[in-house]
Amino acid sequence: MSGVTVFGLCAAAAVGLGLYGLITNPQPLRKIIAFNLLGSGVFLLFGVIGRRGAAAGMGNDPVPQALVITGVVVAFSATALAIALVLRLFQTTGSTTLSNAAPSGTGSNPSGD
Amino acid sequence: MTEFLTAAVGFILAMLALGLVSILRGPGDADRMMAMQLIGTGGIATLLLLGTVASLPAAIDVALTLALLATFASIAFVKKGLSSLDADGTAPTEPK
Amino acid sequence: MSIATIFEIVLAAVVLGLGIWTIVVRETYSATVGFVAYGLLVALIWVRLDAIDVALTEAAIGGGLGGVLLLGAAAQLRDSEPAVTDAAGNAVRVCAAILSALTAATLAGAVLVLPDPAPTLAPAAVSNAWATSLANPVTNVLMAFRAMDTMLEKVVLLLAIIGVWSLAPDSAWGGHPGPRHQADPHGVLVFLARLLPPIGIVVGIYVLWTGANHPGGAFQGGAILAAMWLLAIMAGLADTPPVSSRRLRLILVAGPGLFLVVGIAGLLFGSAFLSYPPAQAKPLILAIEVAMILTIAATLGLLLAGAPERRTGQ
Amino acid sequence: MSLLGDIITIVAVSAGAFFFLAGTVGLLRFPDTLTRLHALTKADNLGLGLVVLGLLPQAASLRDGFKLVSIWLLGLLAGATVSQLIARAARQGESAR
Amino acid sequence: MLPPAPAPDAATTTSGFLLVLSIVVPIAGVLLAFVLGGRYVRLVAHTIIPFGVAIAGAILLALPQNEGPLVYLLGGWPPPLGVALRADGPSAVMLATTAIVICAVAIYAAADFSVPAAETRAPFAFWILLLAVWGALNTIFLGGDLFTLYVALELLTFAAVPMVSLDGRAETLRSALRYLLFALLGSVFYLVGTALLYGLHGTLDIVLLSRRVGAEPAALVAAALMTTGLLAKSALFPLHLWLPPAHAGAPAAASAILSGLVVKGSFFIVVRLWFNVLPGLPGFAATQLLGALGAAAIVVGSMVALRQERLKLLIAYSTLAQIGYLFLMFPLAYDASGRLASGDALAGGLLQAVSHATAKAAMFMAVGSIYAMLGHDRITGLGGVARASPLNVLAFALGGIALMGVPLSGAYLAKDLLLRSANENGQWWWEIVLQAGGMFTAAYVVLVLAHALAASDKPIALAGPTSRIRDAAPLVLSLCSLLLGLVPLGLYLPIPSDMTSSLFGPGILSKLLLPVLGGVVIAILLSPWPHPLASSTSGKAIMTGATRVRRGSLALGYLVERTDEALSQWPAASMCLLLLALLLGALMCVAT
Amino acid sequence: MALKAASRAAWFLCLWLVLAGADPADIPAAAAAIAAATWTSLRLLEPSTARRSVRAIGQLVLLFLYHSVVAGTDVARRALDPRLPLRPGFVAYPTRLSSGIRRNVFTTLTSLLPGTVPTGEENGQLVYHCLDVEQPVVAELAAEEAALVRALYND
Repeated sequence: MSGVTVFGLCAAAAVGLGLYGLITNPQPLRKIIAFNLLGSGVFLLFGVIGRRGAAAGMGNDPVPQALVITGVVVAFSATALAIALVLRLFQTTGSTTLSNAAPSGTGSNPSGD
Repeated sequence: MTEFLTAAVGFILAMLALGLVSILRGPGDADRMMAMQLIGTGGIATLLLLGTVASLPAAIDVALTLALLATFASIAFVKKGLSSLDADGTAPTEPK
Repeated sequence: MSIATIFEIVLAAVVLGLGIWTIVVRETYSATVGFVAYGLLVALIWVRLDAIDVALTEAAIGGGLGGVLLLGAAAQLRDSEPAVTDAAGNAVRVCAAILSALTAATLAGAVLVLPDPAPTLAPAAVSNAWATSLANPVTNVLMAFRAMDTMLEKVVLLLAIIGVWSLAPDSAWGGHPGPRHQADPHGVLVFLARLLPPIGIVVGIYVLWTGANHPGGAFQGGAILAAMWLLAIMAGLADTPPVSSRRLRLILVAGPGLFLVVGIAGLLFGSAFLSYPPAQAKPLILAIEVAMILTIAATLGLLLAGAPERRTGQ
Repeated sequence: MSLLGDIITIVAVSAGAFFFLAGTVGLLRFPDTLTRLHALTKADNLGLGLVVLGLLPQAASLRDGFKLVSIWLLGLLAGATVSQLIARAARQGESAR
Repeated sequence: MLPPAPAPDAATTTSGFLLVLSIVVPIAGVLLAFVLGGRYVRLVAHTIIPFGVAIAGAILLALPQNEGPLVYLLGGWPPPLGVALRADGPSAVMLATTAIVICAVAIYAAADFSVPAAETRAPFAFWILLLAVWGALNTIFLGGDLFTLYVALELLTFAAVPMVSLDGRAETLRSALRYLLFALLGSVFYLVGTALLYGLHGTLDIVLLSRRVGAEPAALVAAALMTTGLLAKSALFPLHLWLPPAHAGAPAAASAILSGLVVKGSFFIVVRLWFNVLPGLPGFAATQLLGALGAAAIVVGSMVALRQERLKLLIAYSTLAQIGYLFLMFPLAYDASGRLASGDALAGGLLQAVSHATAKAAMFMAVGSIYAMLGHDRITGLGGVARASPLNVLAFALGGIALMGVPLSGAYLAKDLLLRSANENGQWWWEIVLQAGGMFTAAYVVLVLAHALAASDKPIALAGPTSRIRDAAPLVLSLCSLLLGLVPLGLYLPIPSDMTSSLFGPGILSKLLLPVLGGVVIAILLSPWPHPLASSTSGKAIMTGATRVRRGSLALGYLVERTDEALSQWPAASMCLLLLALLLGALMCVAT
Repeated sequence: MALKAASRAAWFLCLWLVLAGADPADIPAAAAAIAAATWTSLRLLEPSTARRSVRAIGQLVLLFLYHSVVAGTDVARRALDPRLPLRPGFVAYPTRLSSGIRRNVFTTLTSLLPGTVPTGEENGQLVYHCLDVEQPVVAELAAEEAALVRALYND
């Protein structure tokens, strides 16, 4: 039981870390890494919940496990797409910053474009 | 026996963590590349012990996967991490 | 406190330490290294949680391939690092830390108050295993009980490929993804790239095959195969196929396509969409898994290779 | 038999843990990348080998025993080749610096 | 807890196979188009679309003949182990709407994304993504399992993000990346909630959960996290940082899909969650919070929209406002019993979603044609467009008028329903917001039309050819929205029978004129650009009287725009997300 | 050629048996795995023509195991010694092995020799990094090379 608690706390902490990184890191790549950390925390949460549901001779409920496997694949695809976007952005502009894309910049000064 | 093996896993894991600290600190990239090596050996040892402790024979398969994938990751590290230095004469030819 | 608990605390501390390193370290490259280490070590937690199927997936996709994907980007983006100056201010950091910590604490609280005994579908999954005659309940959930999710997830992979390809420059459309790697033919890298892939192929197919009755499956096997393919590509022994290749596209849709065909056959001739007649369930599922492992290996490999960059001969 | 097996396990795993300790101490104390690489590849590989040796008596079947050994061999192959790649990179990195 | 009754949803209904088909057909199209590639991509899409429309129609026909929802058990496995597809009234309506919009967009985009002999990038991606969006949306409308909905949401995101950057310009890449990252953050939040719900009740099936969920702390946390995640994906203020650049930068056909349909996907899941899974959980305060955010979205979105120089951005910001309008249904559905009732407010909200889907898609397409014709989309340069491209301006006007809430239109009916439930529940303050929402919508439509109808001193240089069929698509779609009130939606949505008769009741003129007049005033007050309105005689009269008021309101608009800009920074928006999740959770906790 | 293919296939069969065990139901998967692996292996690595001696291979394996133990102990001794006895440096070793696979096998084996890590080639000579340059590194390497040639590359 206690192992479940330890890893449950660990999962929550990973979620917190991922969120912090996602908010504060300015580079998109770091955000992607933080997103992966966040996702891994959520998956661990599923794992803990599945572990609590150990029954019928199984150490871990198979349904959450299947959900996590699906989730890991989806998260990987998301990472790949995001990285492809970052790299393409870098190729076309030479920088990867996400900011100053605020579109209202054009609307705020009626004289300029 | 189980206690002994669990303690051994904990010890090796702690060693792994200490090693990682020293490697990740650097200074050079080559040091960081060793991280995968370290995980390759230490992680496999931990997994094997863990599988025996919890009598999960399938943990061996995880160790096997880890062995293959950690190797792959280290190669990617050497290849990509030092592509500017032409490691092993393997710089990619960028189509520019 | 038992030794086991102490061990679990050590494990959680090591993993979290790596997580913290990943978030706070200044250099992106170091953060990536930290994350790969994190991903591979999380597999240990999964073993400890008795979820070997997930441990395999996490080791293969989460840590291995995912890490390499991030690493490749970090290596390419290295030069862009000094340009980034808009780092968050201290006030933002403090606020973000407080909010993240509160969220994490709420989550931890919610997990701790979950009911005991916990609800579970494990008995249902085990007692319905007769329908497929596969002994691995996780595979049963993925391939039978929740087959729809698995099929849709394959479509997600395909869409990721389309999304990545759609970022190609127009001139390179139809060409090969990623740079053409060349390596010293007498180097150690090539040596390993000649030795390891056959071993990896046997292991990958084994992981797929054993997935019917033991932990394993198409994802994990596919990830291993993809790694081996990429190894050969990185060593210059193989090249990525051009994205216009019809054969490649067939492989990329083989998994979801066969899944769909079997599903529709179930709708037309069987009892329901995505139902398998019990007698043929196992061969059908295995056939789908074989198609899927090809699709997954190709997809994961191409996702790592990136957008088409050059025409044949360039 | 099982007692003998247990003794082998305890001795070999302890020895393996010792080599992991030595490897980590080497990583912490050795002055440069290449010397640390020695510590990493040699000590840790031996540590892994000893752990595998120690687990052999506990293996459920002969096949599991073989599996353990082949994982060790795979680890050796990987360690030996990758360490060369890293060494090469490190040497070039040193000369480039 | 309800007694374990023999569930009516635990078996496949006779026409349940239609539900499978409506998901499988677009997905089969995706696979087929991907393999065939080249010249066949568009052909595959155009072949698949009639089938899809027919299936949606068949579901519309089959549903009233069935008692209760259509159900299909995938693989024959009943929940909780298996996954069920279910079509109730709202899902049928959304399916049909999606089919119509996709159809119109496909006709419109046929020329933009025509396929030459050799395969090219943008058409290849566009047609496949179009089908993928469709498949994903149908899964969202039909999915009876929260995790299946998660996969469908991701499918939707993966189909939508590349659409943003189809033309490959740097700024669209940047907006696509922002969109992707923020949407991923949203899905992770949703996923956490799913995990907690599974841990609580051992199932993710919507019907089973609705019987089991009570006011446990973990359920509250799950509800708060899932809702917030979905709000981020629906771009409800203040979580909208990604929407304006993404929707404004995409090609016109893609914008129509993104703005008309994609945001409705996550919105629909919020509705499912709050009305079907946990109607008793949110409580008064949380529903008021959602409504307040909606109201804020209306004000901020509209005010910023009126300050835009580029037409596409204006429409994108107005989408923001109208998304806010959709969320007004939540407080209004909260009735005396302390639960969210599936009554007038639900019907009104969904009707508004349908109206917006059709009208906004039409407007984006019309604007796309105008853009292509002029080579720019500056509002001040629109003079004379009405003569050069009357069909497109008409489509834009009709779409706008439909959204303003004039009689016969779906938005009118929706507003009436919402007003009625506001009246019934004694929440008079939402009546103000509802009226203001209509006026704000009128404001930007009037503003654009005033520019477009103004005579131009120099003839317009046409930058591209026009095509009748292409121009017809938005026109038909906006007509759909305009005449939505005549469709017998009472079969599918809980619309009281006396509502449709009120369409022709007295006071209709005031209901028509009030928003328009209000809109004119707002447009004059808030738009910083030189006005054709202001130069007209009536406009002059107002202007001279109210220069000071206008200066003040312009300053206010500037302030709002700055606020919006600040909130559109990544750290601010993501912290808002966390704050909102915590706040929602706290409010729900207090309520129970 | 066919013989070489068969011998490789036999190796992969062994690997499969170790991984999955001997179960008749596994035959299709095993056949597919072995066929795919053999095909890949033949494509990636052409078979060598040199004769092999089983006895010499056995000796090599024993030597190798012995070396790895000694190497590990050596590193451990140096790491744990408070005086940290290191005299690191590079040593060049002129090998007679042809470049390519043979040299790679040799460097891979010798990377587990005590105190040496191969760091690449310069002017046709292998460059080793040593923990202690005063050890008789070159002599040890020569002995190892002789054992390797006896075992695998005796042509």
